[in-house]
Amino acid sequence: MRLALREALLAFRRAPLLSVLSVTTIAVSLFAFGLFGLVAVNLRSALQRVEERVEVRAFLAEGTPADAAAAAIADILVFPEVATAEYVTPERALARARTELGEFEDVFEAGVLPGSIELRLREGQRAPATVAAVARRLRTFPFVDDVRYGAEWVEKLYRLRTIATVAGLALGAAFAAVAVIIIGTTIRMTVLARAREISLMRLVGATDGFIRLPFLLEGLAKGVLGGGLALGLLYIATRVISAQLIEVTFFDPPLAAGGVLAGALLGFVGSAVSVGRQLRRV
Amino acid sequence: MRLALREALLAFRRAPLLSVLSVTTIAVSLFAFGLFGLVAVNLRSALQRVEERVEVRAFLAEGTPADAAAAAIADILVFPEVATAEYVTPERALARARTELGEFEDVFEAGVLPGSIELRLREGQRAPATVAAVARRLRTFPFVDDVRYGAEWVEKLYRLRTIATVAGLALGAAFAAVAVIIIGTTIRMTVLARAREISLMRLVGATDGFIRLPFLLEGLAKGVLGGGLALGLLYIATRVISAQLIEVTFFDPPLAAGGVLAGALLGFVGSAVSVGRQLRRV
Amino acid sequence: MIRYTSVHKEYPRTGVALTGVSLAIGKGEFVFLTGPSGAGKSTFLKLLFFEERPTRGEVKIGPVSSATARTRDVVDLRRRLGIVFQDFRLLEDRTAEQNVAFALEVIGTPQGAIPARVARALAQVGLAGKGHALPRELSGGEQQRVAIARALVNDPFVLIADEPTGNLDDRATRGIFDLLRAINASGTAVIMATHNMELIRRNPYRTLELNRGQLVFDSADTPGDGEGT
Amino acid sequence: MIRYTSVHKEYPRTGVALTGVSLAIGKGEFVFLTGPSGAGKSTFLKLLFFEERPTRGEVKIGPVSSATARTRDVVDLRRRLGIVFQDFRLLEDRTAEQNVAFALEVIGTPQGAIPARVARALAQVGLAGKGHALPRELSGGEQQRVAIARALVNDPFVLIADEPTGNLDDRATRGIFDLLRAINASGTAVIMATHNMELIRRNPYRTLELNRGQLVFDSADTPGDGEGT
Ligand SMILES: Nc1ncnc2c1ncn2[C@@H]1O[C@H](COP(=O)(O)OP(=O)(O)OP(=O)(O)O)[C@@H](O)[C@H]1O
Ligand SMILES: Nc1ncnc2c1ncn2[C@@H]1O[C@H](COP(=O)(O)OP(=O)(O)OP(=O)(O)O)[C@@H](O)[C@H]1O
Ligand SMILES: [Mg+2]
Ligand SMILES: [Mg+2]
Repeated sequence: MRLALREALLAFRRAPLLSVLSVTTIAVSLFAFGLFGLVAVNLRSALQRVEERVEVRAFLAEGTPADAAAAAIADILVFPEVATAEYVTPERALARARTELGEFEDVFEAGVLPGSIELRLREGQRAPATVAAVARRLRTFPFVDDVRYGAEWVEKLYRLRTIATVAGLALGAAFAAVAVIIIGTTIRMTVLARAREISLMRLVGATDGFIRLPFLLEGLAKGVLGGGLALGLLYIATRVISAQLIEVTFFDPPLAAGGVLAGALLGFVGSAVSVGRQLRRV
Repeated sequence: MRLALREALLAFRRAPLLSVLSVTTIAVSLFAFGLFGLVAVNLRSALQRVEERVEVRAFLAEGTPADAAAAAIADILVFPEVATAEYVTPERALARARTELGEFEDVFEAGVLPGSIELRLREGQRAPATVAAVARRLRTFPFVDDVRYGAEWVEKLYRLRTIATVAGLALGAAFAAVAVIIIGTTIRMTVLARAREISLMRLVGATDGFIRLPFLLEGLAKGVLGGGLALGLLYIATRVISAQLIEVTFFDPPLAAGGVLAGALLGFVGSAVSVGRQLRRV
Repeated sequence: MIRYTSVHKEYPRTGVALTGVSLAIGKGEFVFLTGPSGAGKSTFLKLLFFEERPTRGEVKIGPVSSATARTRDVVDLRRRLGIVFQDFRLLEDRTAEQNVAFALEVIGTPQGAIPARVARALAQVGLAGKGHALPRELSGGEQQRVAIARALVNDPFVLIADEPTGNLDDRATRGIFDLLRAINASGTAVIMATHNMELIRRNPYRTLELNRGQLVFDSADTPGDGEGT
Repeated sequence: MIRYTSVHKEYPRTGVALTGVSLAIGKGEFVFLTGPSGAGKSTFLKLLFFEERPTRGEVKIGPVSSATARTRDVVDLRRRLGIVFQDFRLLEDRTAEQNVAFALEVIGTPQGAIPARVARALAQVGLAGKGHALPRELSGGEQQRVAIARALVNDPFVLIADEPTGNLDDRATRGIFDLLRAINASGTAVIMATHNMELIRRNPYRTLELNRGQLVFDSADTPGDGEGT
């Protein structure tokens, strides 16, 4: 075991080019993979934030008394899909419109906005069909004039999310495959570069396990290094992007550790598969 | 020369792993570089489109007659910065507000919107300072009540563009450097893998040029292959993104050809530099 | 202890290298193997340490038979053999010392015991001062002696030497040969392929001669000439 | 034609390999170079084809001097030499034929002329049937003969052979030696390092002996013994 470790370390010294290349390719692959991961993580949280704003607004008939609205809210809060329901008085509606549509503020002097009840739906209850069902039920209240919920917008949001997930998974898988291929290739080259040594080991009585172990350790070490490097690069990338463009979040620690672990696994499994196959040829 | 060509082709057959690795790394490098290129190209055209919409709006005092507005427009069109100027009647303003702010359409029944003159600025005259200067001049017109131009927005736009350009260039340069390093490394490995052959060539009387030529041709061929592969991948990527997410444009043919040429150059120069240095060591 | 039974070896592209070879070699015997270039000497030896397997027939060494040996058996066998390859097979990126130590490390010799044994083996072949040189910094004969030292260092029960003195002068050849004799005297069987007829003439050991893959002479079958089994 | 003047060669890690060697070799001469393992024979020969340069002193071959030679001069010189390396230096991924053809291709021989010359050279060393075998598919002696064929194929004006018969049996050695003599008879100088004292004794050519880097014997300096310059 001590010898295997020394051999694995020697491999770095004896073939620094191959080692640097392996680590670099693992790092680049995981970096690319990680970039998509970051996009996915950030898109997901952004979507979640946007999704939380999916709301249904029931406009009340002019002159609906505040206590009727309050009673309606109590009824609405019983709906299983509804998270919050809030009464917006005509005055607050006007004030809000003014700040939101500043450019046209003069316009609102004269007009009067209707009061409304604003609902937020629970998480997982924001699919287009659910929202439409809630809207239909709201319309049955006698003093509800109209219900608005931006049906199209909700649908678009969902479609975007689906596409992003699928694209992310597909691209991620593709990059992971490339990473595995490159790792396999570099290990194949290491084996070929040491073919003489390996055949000599066999001839002086080394067991297969003894021959394989340094390669596995080497693969593991390269994977950890490559994973760490990729993580570092990703961290720098998020810092730069956060500072210069838009605030993005980094992987949380368990996910980051998982990334390095993935690198280690990639290196180890890539080595194991490739070494087994290559050793048979030497 | 025929021999050198044969040798270069042989190199692919004799060390398929190294060759595939070289081509792949060139392709990956150029692909990454190309991705940023695509982002840059598309960002640039998107910014241009958005920039064209930078407009200055001068609200006219209530009751300003249409012909006074027309006279003002004639004056304004003389400004060197101004591309177009258009009179928006109070009626059109109201109609537009209704379609744009559909949700609040009822509000506008009662109100009256002011008429306005809308200017578009010429390309290259949309920098924040220029826009502010135009606005100042507009305010001197007697019947102009107020001038709006979203100063912050214009500034943000410019900042974004600067950041995108700088980030694109920096990341592009970094990736190009990585590509050159990887190419240099793979060629170094090819030279090392053929060290015996090279030293034997020397001993049987081969000239340096004779020894170098196959490496240069090999580098060139790998560069062209890598460049072509990267271009193909980028094309597929744009197709997929266009079909699934947002419409993006691909490089125009001269730029695409330039990309392959860049790959060829990268392979050739990488080989030339690396071979020269490595051959001295063998 | 070693038995070849109707051994036939055919290589895919170059054809028959050995055919109809049957013989037995006893424990602790010293055997010369000779014959013209391409006769099959190296092939004969490679069958002994299972670098090649016979196309037909059986090679048996100790309890290990070419007909039944599994990987594990071959590994165990090789650990107890010493092999000098005709082309040396030194690792180019390791010093003479490291090349010799390699043979001990691979079979799990305790680290502490290695340096002394390596130094002794190098001294035995007359290379005490060259331990730190890389193969390319050694003369042809010096490389050959490193290969011999590596074969000796694990105290093998059979020493297989393929042309171990081809790059040595007469005096060094005598030195190495005396060493092989001493090793043989301590109970190790030695099987040595050689073109050095002088050596064979002067030393009354059993001699096998191959020609075009056939065993054409075995001094053990010729009473009065050589020691025999 | 060849002149060594007070040649001294010291390697960085192993020390002095040649010292104070001065001698001259004439056009078309046949010279044996002998001496114990590590004496400096290969180093002596490497200086001749400029694989190594002397630490002090001068080696001159034809018009090319180690003191002044530029890369271009060395290239031109090597094209007219034939070299048999002690370790063969065959390319492992090329057949015997391709290895021999390589020497012709490198110096720009017209493609059409190559196959016939390669076939002739392989036939001369007795390997007519082995042209398509890779080095690892050849026996040690066969590999050595491929190396010899490669050295002959370009009709050199000096043939440098470092231990060219170390892996050959007596009959093959005689065959190769006859070939070298025939080549020498046609005007090519031959300088051959060898441990085969029998060969030296039987053939009355000039003999140089090295020991610990020094030229301890030159038959040309001993009237009546050998041919001399
Ligand atoms: N690995 C191999 N693959 C194919 N053919 C081989 C292989 N090894 C040897 N041969 C062929 O088998 C024949 C016998 O080779 P071998 O090496 O056994 O001869 P040898 O007696 O050791 O000769 P030498 O004295 O020249 O070393 C040769 O003709 C050679 O071409
Ligand atoms: N490239 C080198 N670097 C360092 N030392 C070397 C190198 N080549 C040879 N030597 C040393 O120089 C000495 C002479 O070596 P050389 O190869 O000339 O001997 P030789 O006479 O050819 O011996 P042999 O008969 O064993 O081939 C040796 O002790 C060797 O260690
Ligand atoms: Mg042999
Ligand atoms: Mg030598």
